[in-house]
Amino acid sequence: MTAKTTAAGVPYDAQGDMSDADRRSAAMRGFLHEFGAVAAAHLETCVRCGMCANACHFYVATKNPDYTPINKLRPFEQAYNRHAGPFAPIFRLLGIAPKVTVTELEEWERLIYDACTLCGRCTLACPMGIDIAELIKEARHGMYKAGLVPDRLQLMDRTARAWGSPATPADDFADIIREAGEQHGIEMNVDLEKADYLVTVAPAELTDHTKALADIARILNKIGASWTYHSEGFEASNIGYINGDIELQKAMTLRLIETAKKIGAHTLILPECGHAYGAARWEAGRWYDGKLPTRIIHMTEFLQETVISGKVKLNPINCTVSFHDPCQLVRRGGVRQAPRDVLKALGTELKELENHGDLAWCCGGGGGVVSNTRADPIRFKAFQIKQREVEDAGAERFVTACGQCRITLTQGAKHFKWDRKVESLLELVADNLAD
Amino acid sequence: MTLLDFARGPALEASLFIFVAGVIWRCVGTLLLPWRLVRVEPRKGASSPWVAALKGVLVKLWPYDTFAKSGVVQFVNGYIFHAGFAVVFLLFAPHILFIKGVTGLSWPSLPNNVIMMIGVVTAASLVVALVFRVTSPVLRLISRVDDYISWFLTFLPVATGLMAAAHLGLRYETLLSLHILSFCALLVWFPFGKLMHAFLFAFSRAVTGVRMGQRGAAI
Amino acid sequence: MATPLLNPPAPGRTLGESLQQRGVSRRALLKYAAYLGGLMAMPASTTQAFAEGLASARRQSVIWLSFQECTGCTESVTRPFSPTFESMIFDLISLDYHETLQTASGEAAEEARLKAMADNKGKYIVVVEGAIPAKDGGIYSTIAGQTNLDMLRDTVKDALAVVAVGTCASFGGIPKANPNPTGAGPASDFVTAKPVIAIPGCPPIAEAMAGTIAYMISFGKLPELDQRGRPKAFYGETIHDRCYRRPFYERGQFADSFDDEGARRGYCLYKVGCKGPVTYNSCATLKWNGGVSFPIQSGHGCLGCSEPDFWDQGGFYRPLSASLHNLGLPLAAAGVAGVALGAGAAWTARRHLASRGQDVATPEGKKP
Amino acid sequence: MSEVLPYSGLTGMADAVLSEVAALAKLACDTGETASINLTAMPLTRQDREAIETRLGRGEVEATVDAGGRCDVWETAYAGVWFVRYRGLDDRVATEAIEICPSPLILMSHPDDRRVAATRLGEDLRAAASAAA
Repeated sequence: MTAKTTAAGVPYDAQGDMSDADRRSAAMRGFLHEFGAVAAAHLETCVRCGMCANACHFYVATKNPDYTPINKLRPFEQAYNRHAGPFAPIFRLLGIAPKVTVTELEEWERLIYDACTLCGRCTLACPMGIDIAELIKEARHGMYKAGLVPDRLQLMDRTARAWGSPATPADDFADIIREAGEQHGIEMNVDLEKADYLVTVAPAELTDHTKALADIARILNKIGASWTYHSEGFEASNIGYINGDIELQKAMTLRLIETAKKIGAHTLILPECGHAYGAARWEAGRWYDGKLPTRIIHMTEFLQETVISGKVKLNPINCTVSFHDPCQLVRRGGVRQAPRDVLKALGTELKELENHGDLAWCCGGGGGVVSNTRADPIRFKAFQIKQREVEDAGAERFVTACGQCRITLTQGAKHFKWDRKVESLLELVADNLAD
Repeated sequence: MTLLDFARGPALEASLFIFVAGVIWRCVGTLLLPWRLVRVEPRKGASSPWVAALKGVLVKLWPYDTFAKSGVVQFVNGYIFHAGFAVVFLLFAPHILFIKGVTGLSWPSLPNNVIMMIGVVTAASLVVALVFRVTSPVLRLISRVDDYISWFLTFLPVATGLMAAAHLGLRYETLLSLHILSFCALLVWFPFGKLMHAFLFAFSRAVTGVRMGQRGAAI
Repeated sequence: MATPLLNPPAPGRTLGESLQQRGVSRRALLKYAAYLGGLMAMPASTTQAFAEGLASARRQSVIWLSFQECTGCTESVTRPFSPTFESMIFDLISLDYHETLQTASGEAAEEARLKAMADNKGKYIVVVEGAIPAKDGGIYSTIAGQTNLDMLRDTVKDALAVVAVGTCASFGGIPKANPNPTGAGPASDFVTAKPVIAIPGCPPIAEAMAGTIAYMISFGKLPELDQRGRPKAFYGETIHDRCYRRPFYERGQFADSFDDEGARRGYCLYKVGCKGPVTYNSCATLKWNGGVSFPIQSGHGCLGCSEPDFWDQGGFYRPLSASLHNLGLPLAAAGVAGVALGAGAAWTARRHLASRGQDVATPEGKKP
Repeated sequence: MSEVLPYSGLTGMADAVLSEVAALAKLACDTGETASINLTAMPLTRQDREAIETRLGRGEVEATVDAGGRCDVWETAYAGVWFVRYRGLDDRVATEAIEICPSPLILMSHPDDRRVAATRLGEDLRAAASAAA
C-alpha cells in the first residue's frame, strides 16, 4: 500500500501485487458484473447536457469540470460500450470504444472515491433520470476488485473484515457498551438471548459519540421495550457498501439480520448513520429475495414513531433549529418527514436551510470521503456551502441525524474555526425526555 | 434519376430501414440484458412500481427550481429547441404528409409562416446550444464526437428546410432534395448516437422512478 | 448562351416583305412580338427590336423528326387556339419535313428531308418529337427501314441546332418510364455536337415553342437556358411559385381529397399530390386553351409533366413530401431485423459478460 | 370558384402591380424611360385583372387597332399610363399590357408601312386617274 501518482500527476493508491493487466481485467470483471438492463438504460441515455455539474457540491465548490458527476463514470461507461452495449461487438471490431487502460482507472480513482459522496443530488438534477450515484457505487465494485481504492478506505475494509467493525473487535463490544452505560448511568442490555429490538451502532458511536449508545438505551428503557445490543451483530455502518467490496457488504448485512433473527427481534434499529440505512434497508433484499426477515428502521424513524405514538413525552426546548438532511436518509432514503416531526415534538421552530429535504447539499463527507484524508481539501471547500446556508438560516441550533455528517461538519467547523456545534437528533430527544 | 427522386426514393427507404432497425436493435439490445435488479422490500405505502415508473418519467419533465436556475441555458434553451423541432417536424403540412405516407397517421397542420418563425427560433436555439457546448468548460470536457455529429445532423434538416422554404441559394428542388437527404442522414445516425435518448429517456427515468419510488424518496 | 446561330440573311424576301406582300401591316408583327415578348417576360424596350428582328429575317428551314411519340406535341404546337398568333409561327418557318403534316409520303417524303438538308446545310433546325429507343441497336422504332437513332444522327449532322419538343424528346418521357423496355432516351443523350434546346411538357405549351423559335430567328441566338436545357423565359419558375392557389399553401389550407370542402373552396392541392413546387413550366401564367385554365385551376394537381421521369414519381396523387414508395413491408422487415439484431446483441453481451465476469461473486446471490 | 365561397379571388397581386405602375410612371417622368408590364405572365386571377382595370379607369383616348385581330387601346385615367388589350382574330384576349409611355407603339405607323403606303397611295391615285381617263 503506497501512494502513487500517474504520469499525469494524479495521485492514487493501489493495493495488492497485481500486474497492470490483471488489475485492468479485475476492474473490467467488476464493472461487467454491473452491466444489466438497469445500468444500461442509464448509460445509454446521457445527452451530455452537463446539468449534473451544478448539482454536485464538489463541482460547485471548486468549479473543476473533472467533478462533473457524469465525468466520474467515464471508464465505467467506456467499459459498458465496449462489452455490453447493443453495439458492443461492432465497437470492439472497429475500435470505437477502446479498452479502458489501467492508467485511466488509476486517474479515475480520485473521481470515483474522493470526489463522490454518493449523495445522489446529481440523480435528481439529471433530466434523463440517470441515477449517477448508483452507477458510481456500481463502478466502485470494479475498482475494489482491481485494488484501486484509497488506502484509508482499504484499511477500514481490512479492519472490518477482521473485526466485524472498522472501529473495534467484536470481543470488545460488550465492554464498550457496559462502560458507556456506567459512564452515563444507564442500564444497558447486551447480548440478551431474546429481545424485540436489536439496536445497532456506527463506528462514530464506538469512538467519538459514545453518549449516543446510552441515549437510545435511555429511550428504550423509558418505553419499557425489550431490547438489546449484540456482539454478534452490532456494526451497522457498512464499509463494504461504501468501498465497493460486495463480499464484505454481504457479510456485514447478514451478520446484522441473522442476529436479529436469532434473538427474535421484530425490529432492527439502525444507528444515526446514513449509509447504514442505504446498505441495510435498501440493499439487504439482495440476499433475502426482496423480503426482509425483520423490520429495519433508522434511528430517526424510531424516534418519530415513539414520539408520535406518545410513548415518550418530550420537554419543549423552545428554540430555533436548522436541520441538515443526511443524503442517504432523506434524498436516497425517503425519510424526509420523520426528523421534522421529531423536531416539532421537541417544540423547536425549524428554520430550513435554503436547500433542504430532498435537495439538501451533502455535508461533503459521505460515501467514505470523510475517512479518506486525501479528499480533505475539496471536502472543506464543499463544507463552506453548508456553512453559508446555516448562517443564512440563522437558527440557534444545528441538528442532524447522521454520525458521519456530524463528524464531517464538526471537522469543517473546526477547520474554519466556525463556532457552531453540530448536534444529534437522538441526543436532543434523549436529553429532553419528560418524566 | 434526379437528386429529388433519389432522396424521395432509395435514400429515404434505406435510411428509414436503418432507423427502424437501429432503434429497435438498440432498445431490444439494452432491455434484453440481464436485469440485475436489486430486490428491495418497498417502504410501506410506497406507490406501485408502475406508478413510480410513470412518475419518474413525468416528474423529470420539469427540473427542480434550483437546477432550473443553475442549468438555465440547458433547461430553457433545451425546451425551446425540443419544442421547436417537434412543432416544425410534426405540424408542417408537408411533414405530416411524409409521416402519413409512412405510418398512415395524420393531423392538422400550422400555417407556413408560423412554421417558418418557429423554424428560425429552433435554428437559433440550436446555435445557442452549440455555442454553450463549446464554451462551457464542463460541456467541453464531457462532450464526445457523438455530441457534435448529433448536433450537426439535427441542425442540418432545420437549416435546409428553412432554406428550401425561403428559396435561398439553390433551386427549390435541389434544396428540397438536400433537405430530405439531410433528414435521411439524421435518420441513419439516430439509432447510433445520443439522439436515441428520445426513446431511451423513458426507460432511464422509469428505472430511477421505481428505485426511488420503492424508498418513498424523491425522483 | 449568346452563340450567334443564324447566318446573314439568305437571298430572298424577308419576313417583313412577305407579310407586307400579303397586306399584313407591321403592327401585326409588333403585336406578335409584344405577345411573345410579354410571355417571355422580355423587357418592354426589346419588343420593338424583337419585331424588327423578325421583319428582317428569312424563313427558317425546319426538319421535324417524329420518333417514339404520340403526336400530342405536334397537336399542341400546331393546332392554333388563337389562330392569329399560333399560326404565325408558320410564317416564320418553312416546315420542310414532318411525317404527320406533310403531304408527300414514302420515298418522296424522305427525299424531301434529304433535299432540305442539302439546300440548307448547316442552317436548318431539327425539331425532335419523341424519345429515341437505343436498346438492341434501336430496332424498336424505324422509319423507312432506318432506326430513329440513325435518322437522328444523320439529320443532326449538318443542323444548326436541335429543339427537343415535348418531354419524351427532352427527357425520355413516357417511353423511358420504368421499366423502359426499349432503352429509350432523350435527344440530348444522342446529340452532343449541337446545342439541344428542350421544350418539355406533355404536351408543351405552344407559346413556349413559338416564342423560342421566334426568339432564335429574330435575335439569331439561343435564348437563356436552365441546367436542363429549357428556355428560362418559359421554364424559369415553378408552377407553385406562380400558382394563384399559393396563398392557401402558405396559410396551411389544403384540399384533403378531391371532393371535400377544401377542394370546393379551391384550396391548395399539395396534399393530393400536386407536383407544382418542383415543376418548372408556365402553365400557371400562360394557361391553356387560350388562357382559359390550367390543371390546378381545374381542380387537379400538377403532374410535373415538364420534369424528367415525371411518370415515376410514385404516383400522381402521392404528396411530394411523401417517400416514393410504400414502406410498410420494408419497415416491417426493419422491425424484424431490429429485434433480431437487438436480441443477438443482448445474447452476445450476456455470453461476453458471463465469460468475463464469472469469477466475480454474484451480488444478488443468483445467476444473472 | 363559385360565388358562395368566401374567397374573394383577390390574391394581393393587383396591389403589387398597381404600385409598380405608379413607380414606373414616376420613373418615366424623371428619365423619359418607357416601360411595359405584361399581365399575361403574372399569376393573376380574373378578379385581380378586373381590380387593376377598374382602379386605373379610363382617360381621354380610346382607340381600336385592326391588325391581325383587334386591339383595344386606351389611356387610363392617368396620363401616360396606357392599357393595351391584344386580341386574336377570334376576338379572344391574347395578352394584356400596361404601357407607360407617351403613346403605345401599336398606335404608331411603322416607317416600312409608311413607305409602302406612300408608294401605294401614288400608285392608287395614278390607277384611279388612268381608270377615270
